[in-house]
Amino acid sequence: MNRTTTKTKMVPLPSQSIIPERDTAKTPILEVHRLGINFGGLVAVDDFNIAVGRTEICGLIGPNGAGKTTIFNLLTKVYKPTSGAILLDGKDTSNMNTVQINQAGIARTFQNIRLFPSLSVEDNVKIGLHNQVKYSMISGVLRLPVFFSSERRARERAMELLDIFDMTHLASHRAGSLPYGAQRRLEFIRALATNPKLLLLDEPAAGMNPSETEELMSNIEKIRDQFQIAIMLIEHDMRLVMGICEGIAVLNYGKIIAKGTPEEIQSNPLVIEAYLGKKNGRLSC
Amino acid sequence: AGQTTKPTETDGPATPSGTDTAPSESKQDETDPGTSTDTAPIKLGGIGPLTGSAAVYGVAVANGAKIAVDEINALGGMQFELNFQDDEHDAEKSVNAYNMLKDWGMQILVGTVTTDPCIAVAAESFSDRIFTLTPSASSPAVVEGKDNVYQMCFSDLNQGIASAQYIQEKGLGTKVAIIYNNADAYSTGIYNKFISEAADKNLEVVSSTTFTDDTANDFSVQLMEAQKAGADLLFLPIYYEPSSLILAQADSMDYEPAFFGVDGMDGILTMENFNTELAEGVMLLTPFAADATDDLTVSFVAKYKELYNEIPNQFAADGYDSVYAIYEALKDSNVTAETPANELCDLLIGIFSGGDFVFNGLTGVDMTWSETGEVAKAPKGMVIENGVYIGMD
Amino acid sequence: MTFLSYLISGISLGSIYAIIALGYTMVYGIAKMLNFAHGDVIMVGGYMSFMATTNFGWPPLLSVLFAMGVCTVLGILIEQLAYKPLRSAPSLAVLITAIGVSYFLQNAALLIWSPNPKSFTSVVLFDSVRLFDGKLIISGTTIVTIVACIIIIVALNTIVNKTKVGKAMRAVSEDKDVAQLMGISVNKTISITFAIGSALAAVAGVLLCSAYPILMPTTGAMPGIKAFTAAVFGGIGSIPGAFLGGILLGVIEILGKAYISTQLSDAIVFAVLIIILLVKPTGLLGKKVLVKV
Amino acid sequence: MKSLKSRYNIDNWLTYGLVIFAYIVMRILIANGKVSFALQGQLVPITVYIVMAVSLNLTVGVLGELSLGHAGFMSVGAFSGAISATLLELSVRTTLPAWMRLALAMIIGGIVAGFFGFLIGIPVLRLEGDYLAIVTLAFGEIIKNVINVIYIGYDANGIRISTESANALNLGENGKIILSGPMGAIGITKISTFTAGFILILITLFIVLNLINSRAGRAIKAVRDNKIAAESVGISTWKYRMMAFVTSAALAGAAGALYALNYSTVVARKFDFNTSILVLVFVVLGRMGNIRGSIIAATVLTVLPELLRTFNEVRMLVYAVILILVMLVRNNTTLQHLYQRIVTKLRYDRPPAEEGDEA
Amino acid sequence: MLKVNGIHVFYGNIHAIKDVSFYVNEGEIVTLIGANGAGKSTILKTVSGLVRPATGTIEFLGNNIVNLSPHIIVRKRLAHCPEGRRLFSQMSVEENLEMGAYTREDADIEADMEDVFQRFPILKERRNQLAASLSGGEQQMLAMGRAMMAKPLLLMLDEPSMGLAPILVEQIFEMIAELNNAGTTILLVEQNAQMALSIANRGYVLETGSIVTTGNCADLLNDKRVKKAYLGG
Ligand SMILES: Nc1ncnc2c1ncn2[C@@H]1O[C@H](COP(=O)(O)OP(=O)(O)OP(=O)(O)O)[C@@H](O)[C@H]1O
Ligand SMILES: Nc1ncnc2c1ncn2[C@@H]1O[C@H](COP(=O)(O)OP(=O)(O)OP(=O)(O)O)[C@@H](O)[C@H]1O
Ligand SMILES: [Mg+2]
Ligand SMILES: [Mg+2]
Repeated sequence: MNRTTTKTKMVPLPSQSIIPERDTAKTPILEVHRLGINFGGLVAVDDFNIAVGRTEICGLIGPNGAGKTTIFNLLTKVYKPTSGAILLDGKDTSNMNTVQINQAGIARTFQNIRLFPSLSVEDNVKIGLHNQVKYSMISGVLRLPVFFSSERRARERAMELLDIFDMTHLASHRAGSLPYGAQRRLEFIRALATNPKLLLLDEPAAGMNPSETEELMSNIEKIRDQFQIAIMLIEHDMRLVMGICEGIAVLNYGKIIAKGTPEEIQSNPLVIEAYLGKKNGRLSC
Repeated sequence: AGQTTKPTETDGPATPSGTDTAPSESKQDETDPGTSTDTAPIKLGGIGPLTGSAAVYGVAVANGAKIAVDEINALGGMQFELNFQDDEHDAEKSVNAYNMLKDWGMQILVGTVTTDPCIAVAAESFSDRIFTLTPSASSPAVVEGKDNVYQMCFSDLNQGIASAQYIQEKGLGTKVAIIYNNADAYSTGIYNKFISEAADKNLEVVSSTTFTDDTANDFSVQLMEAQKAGADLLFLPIYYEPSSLILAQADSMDYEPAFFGVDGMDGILTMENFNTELAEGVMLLTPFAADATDDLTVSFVAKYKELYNEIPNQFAADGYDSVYAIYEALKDSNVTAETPANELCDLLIGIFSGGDFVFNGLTGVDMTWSETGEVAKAPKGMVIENGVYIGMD
Repeated sequence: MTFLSYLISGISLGSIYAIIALGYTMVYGIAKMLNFAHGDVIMVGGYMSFMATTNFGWPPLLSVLFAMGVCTVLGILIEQLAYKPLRSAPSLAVLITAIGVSYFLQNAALLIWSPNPKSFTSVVLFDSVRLFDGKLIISGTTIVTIVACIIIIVALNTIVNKTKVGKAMRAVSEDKDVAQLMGISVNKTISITFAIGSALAAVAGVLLCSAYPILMPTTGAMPGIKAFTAAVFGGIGSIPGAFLGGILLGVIEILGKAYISTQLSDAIVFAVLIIILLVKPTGLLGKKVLVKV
Repeated sequence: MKSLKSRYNIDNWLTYGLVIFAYIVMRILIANGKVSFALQGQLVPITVYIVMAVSLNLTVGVLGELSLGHAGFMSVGAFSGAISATLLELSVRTTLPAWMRLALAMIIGGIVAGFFGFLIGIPVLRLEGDYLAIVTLAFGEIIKNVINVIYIGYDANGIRISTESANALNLGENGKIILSGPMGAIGITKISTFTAGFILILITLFIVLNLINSRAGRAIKAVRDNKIAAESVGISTWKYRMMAFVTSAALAGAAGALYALNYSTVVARKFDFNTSILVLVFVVLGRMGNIRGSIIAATVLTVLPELLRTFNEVRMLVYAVILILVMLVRNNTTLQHLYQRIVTKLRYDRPPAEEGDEA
Repeated sequence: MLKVNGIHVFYGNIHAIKDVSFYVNEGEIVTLIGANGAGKSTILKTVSGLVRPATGTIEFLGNNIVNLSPHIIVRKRLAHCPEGRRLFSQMSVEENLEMGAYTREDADIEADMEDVFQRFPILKERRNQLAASLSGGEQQMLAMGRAMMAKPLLLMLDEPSMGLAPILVEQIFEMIAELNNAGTTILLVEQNAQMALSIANRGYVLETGSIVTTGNCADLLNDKRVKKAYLGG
């Protein structure tokens, strides 16, 4: 397997875990090595290295336009990287497409919400379960017993998942008619339904008020514990980031400018200068 | 019998009261409601495209037939009622129209105008035993295997053969190029026959090119091919609309072969605003010419112009003749509006193929019909000179 | 030389497709609707010019202006009556209404002008250009058509990119709601679009009939579809693309006929179209719509 | 709240019920001689158009891609069905009963059209939106153009094919021309029946409704709603787009075979762009994605032009006006607003004392 | 300046706004707060004419603007910066800003654009890029800039701080206050209720389509219910 598709010269893979001591025993779920992409002349991401532990919650923050969403797009193969390697569970992903990446264990949400707006909330989740509850098209059309048992299982599972966010009562609503905040939560559930090993959340708290955000925080932690998955999130709400992330990487102009624990990040002058601003710096959360 | 909702008929007076029962063509009310029998008209159905891209043919047939019916009715004696329905040049719609006419009580069918709808309808009228005379559907497949279906126009076979013969006998050209419509049964039919006949006659065909209704705009390639092949005669077994374009384009290319057309070419001179100089010297085989000087044609053309403000083409004449042929055939019998369609059918078959039924009309003299349903009439060779047809013999 | 004359034929035919496609693209790019009635507005334009020259005896140029005037009014009328009420309906609903309008125009023309074809007198007054001792002939109509196309391209590009109304058009084509929030009258903008599109249809109609001088109620239907194909082929919404698409369509059609088969010319054209779209999935000059993930 | 599941079910049974009911009523009326020839003659085409509309709805409504070449698949099915039915009649020694020939012809028509659906799906599904639409249109035109130059005949030596002319087939004694270029398939024995059409509708409904309400159907709808999101949850957009496309094509093919065998002749010209558009009109009028709507719209719009025969030459003009008006009324927002206004007036124009009363 | 009286709004048969009345005086900053789905965005859409109320009146500067088209309402200098950015994604940054000034005829447009670029330097860097290629936060800045370009009398902002980096959130609120000082009346919808209430004069609290509390900001900030529901523990 070709582990290094970097165009630059080969460099030994350093231990990039944000909290190295946590995961020394096992390989990290995600290792990203010298990732980079250009759009025309614009270097959106450059020399990006990170490793995420198996049940780690880590944060990716940085000023607007720093390249955070672009990194998610690279991880999920929406964009092809100009350079660098992405290892999922120790395996090279360079030949995978978006669909295969999901099947291999990465699920995501989108900064600009992308639901299936004309379908019901329940169906949105069931679509997330597509590769979890399988039966063939023929059994579906012929309504073989496997259809009924699988559909029942899918429904039960969908309801369980919706229950995490207290959304079961919305199951039959059209996803597109949900208010903004509920749409975010639904997207989260849908991603979770694909049974990922690594969940990428792009601004999950956008459009939520502080108390809703708090609820979300506890849910994220609950999900991590319950599903034993790693979560990487992008967020501008510092209360959330500092509250639940175990490790944080700060990006500016496509480059990592700082990595560390919430405490370290909050007091990092570079970060305060570029991102947090004086008021938010050191603001206890 | 309960009343069903069915489409009500259109032309002319409503159906005689009392006959409007459950539809079945053999079911004729025995009780005469009291109207005098000699005024109850025989119901002629007509089918053809009145809308859509082929409307020009259907409308002409309908108009011609209407004139004939009015004339006949004015004579007193036998009366006709014509109900002409649109089929949009589509087999499905044609069969629908046919069924609707059956509900109306049609006894004889004048139709349908175009070939493939006619094949579909003829199959129906064959099994229903309704006599069918098509004014203008010229493919042999229309009459094939159906004893009740007759044609008023030349069959494509005839035209193909006659054209080849005519060209060869008169020495009109040595190298022939052909442009035909390969999406059109009429055109392809004539072409195929012409080709095989030309081979027999040692007529050299140097180029055959085609077009379809969708590409009937630009003929430069076809004309250049013909020109390159050195063709001195261009055979155009097609209708007059594309022909007019071909003439114009050939003119702009300075290509001046002899042009030879078939009956579909008729109408070119009467196209509004057409520059007849382009058609100077064009030869065609056609049974009808609007500027012929015989009384029948003169009066028909005058009447047509008065009513429709246009000069009739061959299709109008075919429609007119079809109605008259039926009239002539029935004139001496004592059929009435009560005669069932199947009886009329047998009677008319007997007359048409009986051997001594001869019909003179706008589209030919001394026409007779074979048992297969094909008409026998002499094609007239015409040439256009100074914007009018001149007989070639 | 033969090839060259075929090529010129192709360009002649293509220029006609192109000029129709320009009007198509105009409406299509802005109102985001497939105006299947466009071909029939072309037909009306043809009849108007025909009536003006043949029946009223007006000079050709005046007849063109007359046709443009009538078609503009017709276009606005159609838009107001048939499309405007459907502003918030799904775009396919408008497409169906456009088909209804197309049926309507064709059948109305059938009743007004009868199904009999009319022979059109070209409005182009100057003669064809003959090169190489008349071996190559470029017709006056072709020259006029191409010149007209170029003028239209420049004019449309200026309108769409440089003027305020053009900006409004682009805004409306992207997001009607937000365009309104910017103070743009969506109805007025779309009406203007249709007015321009219909005026172009009139020009196209006159040139179509000048090049292929026959006029029937169905005259616009097939060229309309071909032009639509050309517009997509060139890249949806791209004005130069529509021109290029039209020209290429014509050239492929003629060369296909000349070198492969006259019987299968349409099949060839469409097969080439499919192949080119496979290589360039957004048409010749179409930009891929950027979607931010 | 009633679960969506049961709502789907009720909805589906309503659709089946409607079709079965209509069939039974027609049968009874026919048995009592109360149906005009005109309507009787339209029964088979109506069933054909219903199947066409329902199958196109799968592409347009459920998959969300505009297809302008659905008649092309109908054409493929019509000609392969007609040819195989005629060949079966001519060649099989022990004559098959008509219904069996019809069934086989429809199956063959379906399979061949489905295969073409797959072939054309390969380029089509790489494209999007109007570019996709134009390729379907192109496909329909290609089929039309190609069938016009194919000649097929059958004689003692078997099947003969030519692309030149019927003569070039060189058929021997008793040879029969089956497909004759622009003349189309000729000499078809009419074997289509209303009952066959009814059964085909039921099968179509069974396939389409069950497909829509299953895992695959959900995936198809997901692809329609948001391709990027669908891929992000591990759904192969290619696979499900193809599935919908091929199913839709195959059903259109079966309908085409039924159609062809209802007339003694069928020509390629019939299955042109206009027919594709006609079927699209059914789908849009019946509302995209709404199967029952497609059925009703197909029926009404097939019968309508016949009912309008009273209007004579202005018939198609009236048809156009009705079509436009129906579209306008169906999508009229003012009417919807008016309705809401009345409802609130009734509820809130009473004395001001009203508090959160509804549950 | 703006007076909304007894409006009801329906989406199909969902009754989203139930008998809502409120007003905004000239020179004020008024904020609407409420949970997801309370109907805040719907109210703004109703005022700007994108959604029509079933009943009720809306007066702007003394004229009834109910049932007027949005573009007419905007020309009365009432601007709405909608939820979810809604940029013209296939136009460049600069063109988007120009669209914001569509109704204006004056000569200051250039200067105002410079002003926007000054506030959001990143936009200046991206001025020729398509809006679709911008990052979420950049889009948010552009949306805000576009609304400012209209120079309205009343500016309605729907969650202007969403997706912005903390440093910019501060800046946005400062800007809002500045705009207000310069004479623009503001109707603000924000999830960041703390911030919103800290710069606003008055606030309305919305719950499932109805107004449940109102008052000046200091009072609301201290209201227990508001604290619990919207400000977080
Ligand atoms: N397809 C593209 N083409 C050109 N530029 C792009 C494209 N996608 C992103 N960019 C640019 O890359 C930069 C990084 O964008 P990205 O969306 O990753 O930012 P982000 O860190 O997620 O910011 P935010 O917090 O505002 O969402 C931005 O400046 C953006 O303009
Ligand atoms: N287009 C729509 N169709 C149907 N229902 C809708 C639509 N838009 C909004 N709704 C419903 O109207 C109600 C109010 O929604 P609105 O978007 O105004 O809430 P909001 O207060 O802005 O919420 P958020 O804080 O999430 O933005 C919600 O119940 C929502 O489901
Ligand atoms: Mg982002
Ligand atoms: Mg909102």
